Amino acid sequence: MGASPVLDTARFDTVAVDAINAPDFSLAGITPLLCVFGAAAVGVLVEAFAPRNVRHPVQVAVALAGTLGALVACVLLAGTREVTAAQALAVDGAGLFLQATIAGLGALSILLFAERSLDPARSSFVASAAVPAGSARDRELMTAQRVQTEVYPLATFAIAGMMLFTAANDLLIMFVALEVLSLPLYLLAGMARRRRLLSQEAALKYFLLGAFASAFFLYGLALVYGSTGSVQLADIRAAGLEDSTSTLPVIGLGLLIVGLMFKASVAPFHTWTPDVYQGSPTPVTAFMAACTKVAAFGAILRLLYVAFGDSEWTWRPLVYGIAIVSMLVGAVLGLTQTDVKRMLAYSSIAHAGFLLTGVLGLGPGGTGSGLQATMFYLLAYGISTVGVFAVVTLVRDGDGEATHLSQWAGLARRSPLTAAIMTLFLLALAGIPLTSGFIGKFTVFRAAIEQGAWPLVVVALVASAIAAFYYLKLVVLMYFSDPAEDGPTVGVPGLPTTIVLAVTVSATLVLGVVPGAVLELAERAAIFGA
Amino acid sequence: MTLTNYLVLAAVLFTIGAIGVLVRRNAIVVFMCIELMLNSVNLTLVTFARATGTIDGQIIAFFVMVVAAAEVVVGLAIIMSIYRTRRSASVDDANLLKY
Amino acid sequence: MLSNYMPFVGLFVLAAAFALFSVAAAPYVGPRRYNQAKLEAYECGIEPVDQPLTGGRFPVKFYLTAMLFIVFDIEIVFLYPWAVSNEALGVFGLVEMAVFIATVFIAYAYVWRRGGLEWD
Amino acid sequence: MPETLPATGLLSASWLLIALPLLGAAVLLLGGRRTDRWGHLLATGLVAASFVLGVLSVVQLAGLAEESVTVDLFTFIDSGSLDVRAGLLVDPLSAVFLLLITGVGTLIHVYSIGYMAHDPGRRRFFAYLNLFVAAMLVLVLGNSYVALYVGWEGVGLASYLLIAFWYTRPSAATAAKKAFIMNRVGDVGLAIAIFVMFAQLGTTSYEDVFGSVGLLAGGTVTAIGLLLLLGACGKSGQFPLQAWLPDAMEGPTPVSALIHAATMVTAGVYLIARSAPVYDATETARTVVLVIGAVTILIGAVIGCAHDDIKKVLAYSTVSQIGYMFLAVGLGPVGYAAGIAHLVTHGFFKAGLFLGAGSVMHGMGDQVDMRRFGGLATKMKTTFVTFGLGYLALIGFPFLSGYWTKDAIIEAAFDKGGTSGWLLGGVAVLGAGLTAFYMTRLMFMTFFGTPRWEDGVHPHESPPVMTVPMIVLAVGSVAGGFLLTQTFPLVEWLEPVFGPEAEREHVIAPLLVSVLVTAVVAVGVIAAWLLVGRREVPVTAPARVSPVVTAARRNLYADALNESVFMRPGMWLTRALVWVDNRGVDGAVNGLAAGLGGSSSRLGRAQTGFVRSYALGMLGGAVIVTAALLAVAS
Repeated sequence: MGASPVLDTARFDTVAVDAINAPDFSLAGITPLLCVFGAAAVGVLVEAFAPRNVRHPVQVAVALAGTLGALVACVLLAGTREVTAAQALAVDGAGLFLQATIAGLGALSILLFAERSLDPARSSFVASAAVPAGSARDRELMTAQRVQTEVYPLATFAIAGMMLFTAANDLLIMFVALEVLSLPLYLLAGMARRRRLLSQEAALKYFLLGAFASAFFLYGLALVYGSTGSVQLADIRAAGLEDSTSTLPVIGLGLLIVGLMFKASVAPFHTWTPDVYQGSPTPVTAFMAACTKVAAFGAILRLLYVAFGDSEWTWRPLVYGIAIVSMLVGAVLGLTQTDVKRMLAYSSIAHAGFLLTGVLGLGPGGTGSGLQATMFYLLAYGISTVGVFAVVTLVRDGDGEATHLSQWAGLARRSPLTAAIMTLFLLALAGIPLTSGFIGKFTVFRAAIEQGAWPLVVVALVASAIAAFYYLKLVVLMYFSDPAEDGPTVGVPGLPTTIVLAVTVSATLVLGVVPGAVLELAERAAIFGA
Repeated sequence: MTLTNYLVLAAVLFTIGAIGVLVRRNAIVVFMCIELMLNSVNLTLVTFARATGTIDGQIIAFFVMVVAAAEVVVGLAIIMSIYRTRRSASVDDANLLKY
Repeated sequence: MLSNYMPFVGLFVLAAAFALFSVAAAPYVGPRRYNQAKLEAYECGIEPVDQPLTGGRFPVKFYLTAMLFIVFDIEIVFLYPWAVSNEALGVFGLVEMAVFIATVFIAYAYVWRRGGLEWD
Repeated sequence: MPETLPATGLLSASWLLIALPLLGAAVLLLGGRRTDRWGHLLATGLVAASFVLGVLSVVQLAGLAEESVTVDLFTFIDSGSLDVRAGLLVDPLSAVFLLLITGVGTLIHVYSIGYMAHDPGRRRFFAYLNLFVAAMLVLVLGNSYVALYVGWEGVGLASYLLIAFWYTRPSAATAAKKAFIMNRVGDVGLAIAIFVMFAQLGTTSYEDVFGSVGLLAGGTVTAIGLLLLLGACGKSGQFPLQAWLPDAMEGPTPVSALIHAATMVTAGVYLIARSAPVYDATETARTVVLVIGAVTILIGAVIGCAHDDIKKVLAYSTVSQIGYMFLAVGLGPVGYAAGIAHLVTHGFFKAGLFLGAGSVMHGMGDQVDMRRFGGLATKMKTTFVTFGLGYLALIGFPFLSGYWTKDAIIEAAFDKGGTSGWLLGGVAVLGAGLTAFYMTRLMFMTFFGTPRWEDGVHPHESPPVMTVPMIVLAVGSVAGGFLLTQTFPLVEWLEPVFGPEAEREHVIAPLLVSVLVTAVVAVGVIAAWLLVGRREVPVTAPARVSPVVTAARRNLYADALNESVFMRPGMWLTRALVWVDNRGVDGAVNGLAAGLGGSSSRLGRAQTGFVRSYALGMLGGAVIVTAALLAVAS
């Protein structure tokens, strides 16, 4: 577009009339999305009409049915490649793989939400978020066994938004999905039963910064729309960046990247991450850390490779730099953390950098193994992350979860099994061989090297080494320190958490020892577009 | 009549909004600044819709309004709950989580 | 052409002059006998208090109602474009809108059942 | 390498061999105190099951046409150009180790039931033993150097844990650290060798490496050979990395028997024998193996003469005997089978000797000083007889195990021909004489003469659960050599791995060698009788002795050497760096850690907790991102 667009009323009117047509619609292709959105809507109705005493089991069942149904639907759809809903949604290998990942990890998170035997008050969520923290009513509710069931529809909506995010073939849908996934998360972040001040603060920070980032994304959308005349990724690609002498689409791309990187907690847009991860209820932290990351990277990959795939030399150097900053910030800042959840937040920032390494492993025209490597990494990282936060929910003292590192000293002596499981996840996050993390790192690094990005991989290796230090510090603390006298106890998990731990432990090991099948699956699924 | 003026106005509004987020302390005002940013984008969108002769921009503006409304609901709920606990809506007072 | 409207201008000027005169003259011509009741904002009806009952804050109900209004009001925005291009969209559009309204209705049902529409 | 077949039948379940002991370790470690009562029985049962399965597998293997099968366990990574598979290789060589490890392992588990009966850490002990067996099986059954390395580190870990089993004793903790660090030196060599292979050949599986070893430059092969040798020396306690092994005797005696005598320390021999095609291609590396073997024979034997601690004498004997095995495998095709045969018989008699020593200690209140023994022959008859048979087997008493296997090595050394042949043969014969001397000395000081027991010690025979394994091992010590060299020659069994037995010219007639060795052994025995057996043994070691004895008592100054070569410069370097640090230069000692920690806290200050400063950061980031994109695009 030129610098001074001129109004042309006649053209505007004719185009406007022609543009309105009933879109093609493939219901089959969006079954996974319908499953989850349907479950969310049913969840709202259950909240409205079901009696209080049956709500909890019903809500859990509905949410699980929705997410697992979506998982099954994704599996059944494997191999489908189409673009539907007026070019707004892409049903393709990469999208389905990531949707299945989100649905699966979402189901695990729902199970963590549903855990009722760890907290004496039978839930990690506040009974009534509207009651001011610290008031008499709040203290009364603290011990009452009333449970919050609205978290399930909220989480289901978030999962649906995340799945839509990875399938969006249109910037508008991407924006709507971004909000659909974010808004419930803002609320969930503030719903902790204990330490409510921290939880509310986390929600406030997440909300304000998230809305701020959405505004950037939206402005980027507007600029790209203004310069290309469309928000559909295919049209944007066709318009291209190089043809245009205008700076408009470039600025637009930059702002879109800012919005997405914020969700993926990539430095320098990571500042919210430690605070929010620490303050949120731990099951919600697990959910955000695992699922949001997958969704955000799904969108990043789609934006960069589908919409701007022809002009990758514009954004490649930038992503290169951001990846380095993110890895180093995550690794170095994690060193001095004293809170387990905060430490894991920095770990998440470092992992975002590693994932960007994989994003750069995708060559011109979608060649190279970057896409499948990134998808595998997301799966492996998501599973370990849900697992590691599940362990965090187990270690408790009288005040709820004991997240200060010093409280973890000598944990192996109190509960060898818990310490062993935690160690496994930490090793996986550190990328030690025979865990899923190693294969993940290995594949993304290899993909990057194949594209000639070996300096990036060198930095990544240094960052891994630094980050390994704080993971191992916790391992050493658990095994070789004397437990404190008034240290925390390790709760006996109920069925839901037990299932989560069993699934995540076995998946971490299986993906580390026999990753062949999943790597192959990722390789076959590594396709964008129809 | 050129549409550049509208775009410049929108950009100025966006910047004012962004600066407002940085300098204001009251959470409600910060949030209103964010809404200002969203609305400046709406202005940009309809301007571009005019400029490119497509209606997408106008439709997107509708979507943005809906999303903004939903965001208002969620945001005010969060700010309300924290205000009732702390008796303060200052974002600088919410500073327990750091380093 | 414009002269046809001159009487209106004259009326405005007269009205404004009368209003200004009344306000300006009243303090000088009227008797001044104040009592407590005369200083109240309203001379009859409910006795106002210094602060709102809840200590400087509005009841949350105002806020809730305002929000519900915004959300449901905004949904209407989508009905207009559909109504305009109903013919072009045909049955597909109708079904789509029915689904949309059903979805909004779910939210409505939730608000209703959870007491969001009751003032007390 | 011979053709390998995919596994069929029982052999395809070879992974069970490893999985069973691993399961035991997992159950015992994770099960916690719940398994205290029956854990040791489970552990023993699982190793025994593994042994039975091993025997059946080997029987099946013997029946196959191609005596080498691979079991594809799983494809670790198979994407694009990279194809990493993990699998097991069951061939005659690994079969020998399989039987040795599980067989001796089972016996030692049984013995430990008695030995550790009253130890509060019994469960932990058995868990570690099971872990060790599993790791050792990975080491010998893996079909690639990477698998070997995994097992290699696994046994290292198990060994470390077991040496430090009584970690409350400072000496045990120190010994464990010493073992760990000296092993690391060797492991680094092995790891680099594997990297070199992978970098040069793109593979680490035995089959592919050996198939393409001819394509490598001579220097590269030599480098690989020497690096592998460094790894082997570390694990097997060979010169110059021998010092950790005697200290490792701080661990419980069954550990010394299983790990530090029969199995783990022979992993170095396995590594070199397995890498035969590499060494076949590099004469230089092979010569270094020979030299190290010969030097270690003498060092071990000389130091063994001077120690009074029964377990240390046996430990140095082990060092020396492994020197024989290195010598044998260093000789090339003529020696491989002989080396492995000696390894197996040594596994029997040395394990038996250690168990006997454990039995003596058990009866003497954990005393290890031989000057405090004496006259035990009548008090502990079973121990005496089994220990005596092991002793005779070790010194090479005619027609017992050592006679057959050690003589074969000495013969092969002479047959190398030339000056080097005479030199190596001479060293080997001298070593045999020294062995006879120190072992006879040990026998006299322990079982004969007048009792020199400490007050309150009442020697008694150990329970059957301990003596039965000793008897079994004694039988093996007596008959093993004959069986492996005459009845079922190991040379023929190993032919698929090492090729047919090499034709060789005998420099000296085998019979003559036999007579010569026996004569030298006799001299050693008589010397020991003259110097020790017929005199009264003083309770405290005489202080005024020749410099040779002093040197031997000080382990030929190996520790001093370590101290001056590694520790002193290390400390000097540290001090220098501290000085540099103190001078204010960005410290190099704690520089990295402190630097990272410091920058971490400094950067962490940016995380102020204020929403508005976060927003500022994001806005700044957005500006930079956009500016960067514009800079690139224009």
